[in-house]
Amino acid sequence: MATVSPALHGHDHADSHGHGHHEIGFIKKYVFSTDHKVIGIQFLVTTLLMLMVGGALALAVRWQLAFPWENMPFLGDIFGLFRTEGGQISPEFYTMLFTMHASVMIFLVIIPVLAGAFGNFLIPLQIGADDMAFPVLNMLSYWFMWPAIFCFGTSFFIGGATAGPAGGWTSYPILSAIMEAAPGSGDAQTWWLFGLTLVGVSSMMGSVNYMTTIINMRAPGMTLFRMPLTIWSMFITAILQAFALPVLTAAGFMLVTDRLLGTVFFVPSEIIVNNAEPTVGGGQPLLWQHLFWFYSHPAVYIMLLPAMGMVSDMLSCMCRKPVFGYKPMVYSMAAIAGLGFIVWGHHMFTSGMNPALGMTFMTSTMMIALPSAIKTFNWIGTIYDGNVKFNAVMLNCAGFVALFIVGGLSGIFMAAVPVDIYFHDTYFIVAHFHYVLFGATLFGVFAAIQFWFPKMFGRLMNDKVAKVHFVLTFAGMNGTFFPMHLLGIAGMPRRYADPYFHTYLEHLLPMNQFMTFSAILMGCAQFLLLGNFAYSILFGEKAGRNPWNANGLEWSAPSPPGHGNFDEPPVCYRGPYEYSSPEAEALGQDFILQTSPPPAGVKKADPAHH
Amino acid sequence: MKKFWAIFFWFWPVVALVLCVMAPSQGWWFPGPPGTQMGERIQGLFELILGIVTVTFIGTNFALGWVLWQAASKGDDKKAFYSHGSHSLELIWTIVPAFVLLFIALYQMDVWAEYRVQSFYPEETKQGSVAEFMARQFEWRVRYPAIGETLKDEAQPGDLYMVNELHVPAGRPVKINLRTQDVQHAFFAPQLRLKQDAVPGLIIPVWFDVPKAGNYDVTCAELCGWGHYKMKARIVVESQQAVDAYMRKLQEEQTEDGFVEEAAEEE
Amino acid sequence: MSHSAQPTALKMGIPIPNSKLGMWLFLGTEIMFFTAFIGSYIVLRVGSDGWPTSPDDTHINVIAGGINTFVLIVSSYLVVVAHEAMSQKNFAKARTYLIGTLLLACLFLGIKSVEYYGKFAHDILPGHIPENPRQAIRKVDRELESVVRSRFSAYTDAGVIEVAEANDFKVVVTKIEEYGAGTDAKNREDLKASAIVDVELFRQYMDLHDHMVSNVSMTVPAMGPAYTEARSKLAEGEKLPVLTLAEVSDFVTKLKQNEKYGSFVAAGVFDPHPVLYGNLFASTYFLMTGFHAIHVIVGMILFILAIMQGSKLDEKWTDWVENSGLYWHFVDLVWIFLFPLLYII
Amino acid sequence: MSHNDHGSHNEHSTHHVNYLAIFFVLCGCTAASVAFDLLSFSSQYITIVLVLSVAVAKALCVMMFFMHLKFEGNWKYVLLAPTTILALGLPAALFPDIGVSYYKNTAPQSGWSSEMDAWHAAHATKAANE
Ligand code: HEA
Ligand code: HEA
Ligand code: CUA
Ligand SMILES: [Cu+2]
Repeated sequence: MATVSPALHGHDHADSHGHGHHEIGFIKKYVFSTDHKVIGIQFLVTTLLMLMVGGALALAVRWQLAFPWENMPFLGDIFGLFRTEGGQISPEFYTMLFTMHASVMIFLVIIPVLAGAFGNFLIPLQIGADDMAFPVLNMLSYWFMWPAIFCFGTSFFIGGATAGPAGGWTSYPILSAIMEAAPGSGDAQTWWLFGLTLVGVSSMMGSVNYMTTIINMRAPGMTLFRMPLTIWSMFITAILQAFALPVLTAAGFMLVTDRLLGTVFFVPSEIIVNNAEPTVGGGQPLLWQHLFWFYSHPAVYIMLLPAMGMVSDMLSCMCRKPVFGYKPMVYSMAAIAGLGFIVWGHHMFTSGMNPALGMTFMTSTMMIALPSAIKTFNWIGTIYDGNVKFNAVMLNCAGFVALFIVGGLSGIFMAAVPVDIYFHDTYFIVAHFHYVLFGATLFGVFAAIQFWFPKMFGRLMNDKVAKVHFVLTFAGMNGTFFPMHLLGIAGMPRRYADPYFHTYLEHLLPMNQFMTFSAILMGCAQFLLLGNFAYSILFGEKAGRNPWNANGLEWSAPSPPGHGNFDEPPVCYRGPYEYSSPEAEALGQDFILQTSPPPAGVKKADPAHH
Repeated sequence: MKKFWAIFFWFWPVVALVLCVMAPSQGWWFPGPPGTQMGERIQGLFELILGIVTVTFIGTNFALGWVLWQAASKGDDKKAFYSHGSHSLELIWTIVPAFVLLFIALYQMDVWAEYRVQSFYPEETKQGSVAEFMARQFEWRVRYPAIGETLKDEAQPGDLYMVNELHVPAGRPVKINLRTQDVQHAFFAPQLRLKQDAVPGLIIPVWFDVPKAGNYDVTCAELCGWGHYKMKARIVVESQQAVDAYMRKLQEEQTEDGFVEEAAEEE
Repeated sequence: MSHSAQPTALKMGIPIPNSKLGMWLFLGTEIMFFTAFIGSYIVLRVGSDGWPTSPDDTHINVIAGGINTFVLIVSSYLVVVAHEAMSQKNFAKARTYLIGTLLLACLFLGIKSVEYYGKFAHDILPGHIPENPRQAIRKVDRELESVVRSRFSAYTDAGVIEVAEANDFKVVVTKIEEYGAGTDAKNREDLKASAIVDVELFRQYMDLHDHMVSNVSMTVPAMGPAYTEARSKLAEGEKLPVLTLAEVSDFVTKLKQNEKYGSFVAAGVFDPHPVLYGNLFASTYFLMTGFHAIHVIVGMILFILAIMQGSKLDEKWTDWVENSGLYWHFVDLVWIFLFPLLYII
Repeated sequence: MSHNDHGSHNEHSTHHVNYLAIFFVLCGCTAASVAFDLLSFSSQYITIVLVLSVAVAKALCVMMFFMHLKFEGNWKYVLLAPTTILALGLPAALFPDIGVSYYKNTAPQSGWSSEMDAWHAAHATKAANE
């Protein structure tokens, strides 16, 4: 397959589609498009914008921790975001900040960037389908994001700087169920819950769509064990979404009705909050925690697995080597997903749960490190003795592995219940999840953006800039989050607007300031990413169909692929990772597309037989 | 230049390790030695896991740097090693961690049981709690039984009250009843290494055994509203005599201004 | 979208249409959705040390539930034969069956509304139910207060009296007389008459309220000198006798029988009826049946879309009918479990 | 929704199921549930077990025949087995925490039972007099 010049409308095969379509208007093509690639890019751009929003909120959080009660520059005075406070962060506002930071990052950045952006863009391309099974549903799943963003935004802005969602992203009742518990959170918290529900609806539509597409729309020859790990990860993620998310949605409705309609699912009786009338009730606050974590623990794997899949793909390509242990990789993802359903209680060790449950959850939590261990070692095995291309994609992938190890290992401390007695709700937790969420997932996403950028836009991103971005982000990330482990050990509780109010934490201020400076550095580094992204769309080096000499089906399509994706319906002949295989050698190259028919006289290698 | 990247991935774990080694001397470590027996064991478990994890951390990061280093040392046109993996290796690196993890999981069960399973509590705590520790936005209310009485779940007329300060005797296990009047809070005593959430509607017993007299911090570790960060209290651990004297003082203060009846009325 | 025009011999995947696969996967998510509700209901109920089961407390009607179960089963049957008719290309027949299903769905919702109405009429609503005698008395007090206030608001709105003065009923009556002086005689007499009635009602209310203030809580909204009086008595250590629920119950009955103001009271004050764990019961009941009803409505929309095709209903709609049928059966399934769980156990 | 793949459609829906018979079975089951309620057994648990088993039987009938699961391929197990496990597992896991309370639940409303009983008695006589 020689490089074919990227045609924006690669559409000389229109008649091979059921409906020769005519001129589509701009709106239908780029705004309310049902084309999975457009939707994927829409998701990507939206989530990158949301990353800025979430990051800005994080920097505000960091500001307060480094310079408590001091006027914040820029955001405070200049934009007058909270001028009422004279640019100062009030404790209520601090709560709003980290609540919205987490909500934006989790629900509007990480989940949609993985499943929404890359899932959408890659699934049909990698399995050789011309689109998703339900394109209209797909479009809706994107457009349901906006009402969600609107709800979150309303919740943030509705009451100015003193009224906002006050429950953290976990929104434990009865703080979040009874209006009086957090004066001013009234409508804001409700809007927040609506936002959550809408994100849920959006993801649910996406997940049904992904599962159907992956099950039923694979190209001929694309057996289950020839699917790239990206597809496997998306598939497993979709299953997690489909089965865990409805529980959160249900719980969310219960909390909304508790707030609005007087139901008492989470409200015990005779509770006197803030001198209000004693409640009537009989409900149980712990029920929310169970239902919430029944979703939100699987959700952390929803936020990780797709990155794991994509990193496996990219590592294999950048090392010009098959993935080390393809099937174990698949099984370990399945195991993570399966175990992921039975470990949620590890967030509740100190919550007053039944101690017997605590022991069960501890054991299952420990066990979940096993499949993660397999994956980690297999990635290192994949790099081993490869012909490694040290470009930004590769570096971000290696960064992913390195940081995932840290995040995962800190999880082990907390999985041990007695140790978690001490660490629960300290900065140790904050360190843990930023390592896995930012460190692992976002680095995976940075790599994926650069890797699939040419497929999206027909141009390459600038590798030098990307490398600088990598180094700065990596350094800033470690500088910001590694010390958090130590703060956690020192006993600094999270969600504190002013930890230094407590004498035993006073001496941690300089460390916090250092972390804030690192965070600012890291924040600035993101402009390199955005700049590189925007610049390269317009002026990047043109890429052919297969700039990385990769194997996947998507690389046999034009860059960017036209409507309907492939020039002709692809047929798959082998697994996705046959780099440097004898077959490839026979063609005089170190890769062989999944669509290339087997060269004559070479023994066929298929990872399915290993 | 390629080797730079291998070194890069070797460099930062070294920095991290150095930081950790430095940490205790810089005050970036536990706030003082563990104040309780339980805390001692919790910290022991922490150190055990820290050991295991440090080995894993060094091992994996060394391996990552090494595979990169090795790849960087080779020429561009070097052919990659064509292999789909090795089952025996994978088996090893599944089974070894499996044992390690299972060991960790089982090894700590008894600490957990002793802290939470009521039948494992020390004998001394079974006679009842010395005080009720009631969280509310944004303070801790302590309720002692009247001198010579035992603590009841409902407030009694002779009960003694104090805010943000709990006095308990040193050197023997004591139990408190953790409650909340409004939203969820968490009792966090960093020097004692203890934490337990106070859940609306539940009375959760917490026991501890502080050998050394002194003042210990209590903070709130569960988001409970805008004033979450300022729920500061302390546990004063002192001799039994001092505690008794303190109780008498409380009783005097409270009977004088007729506060007792008011307080009983309130509940 | 009919993109997958590929040689079907080589098609990967399972041999059912995408839409049906998607519907089944969606039903999987729906199962989890209702699992959360039903599971929460079960554990909350088991975890409560009481649960209202007497129809006197819950106003649950087993017969209505049974009939509704029957209605849904018939409708499920009609859907399945409608689908059969579709695949036999007998579209007119299918349409008739679908219309039958739709009508039954309406009937279901109708019976459901009657049940809901019964609950509203007795104020069996989440958050409204007193759970012990004290709360029941307090609730009567609250409701009576709002009746009284709304009577008095007529005068304040007309500018007859200031809100502050409304608390003193002697002032009220005089003020109303003065106000009436300017208008015609009829109006004045009316106002005077109603003022006397309203003031009497107010006194009745204060009678009850004194007890409330002295025995229950000091946080009840302050109203009138009697309140202050009660407070000062309390401060002196004097206590009014504790009211029992039976007394309050009789009091309410008497108020309601009064020919002068009985009708306002009856409109605003429910008979006191404490139900242990009544709020949790009402919460779960409305949550589950409510979300079930929403699903019924969605199903109806799916059917209406097919029915609206009229004579244009053709084999293009077979999948549609099959999938909405699957959905409808699921709705039926949920009810099959809700019926015993809510109505019988 | 997609309307493609009609080719495979017909052979799926022409199984000869006597829907009417299933329908009558379901009606019978419903009647049985109501009957169990009216019979009032010596123990509540008998009623619970009976009506829930009837519900399961009904559900199986609907799924097997009305939803044609009897005639579907093995994918039905792949989909429904995990769903069932999760659907049963969630309440089971909630039970030790919510269904029973390891720590003392203050539940203040339970302290009122004597006064409630008195009222109930009065209420009953009043209702009888009306
Ligand atoms: C992508 C997200 C992600 C991922 C992947 C994980 C992965 C893990 N998490 Fe984490 N977690 C979060 C996101 C994530 N977590 C978030 C967001 C929270 C906080 C929520 C909140 O409260 O706001 C949290 C909180 C959290 C808690 C609750 C703490 C508390 O609040 O008290 C616990 C406790 O057990 C925990 C454990 C684990 C474990 C054991 C893993 C394991 O899966 C990790 C497994 C990986 C490894 C172990 C590393 C690789 C393995 C090896 C190198 C092999 C050798 C290892 C050994 C022999 C030890 N996590
Ligand atoms: C994917 C998830 C994700 C990501 C990526 C991040 C990224 C960051 N997080 Fe966050 N965080 C969470 C998820 C995440 N976080 C969650 C779940 C919580 C728990 C909340 C709770 O307790 O409820 C939390 C809580 C949390 C806290 C604890 C608050 C507390 O408990 O009191 C802190 C404190 O330092 C913090 C900091 C940061 C920082 C500095 C970043 C940085 O990495 C961000 C860097 C990125 C940027 C800076 C982006 C680029 C943006 C710009 C360049 C901004 C400029 C733009 C404009 C001016 C318009 N986060
Ligand atoms: Cu109390 Cu946080
Ligand atoms: Cu978790």
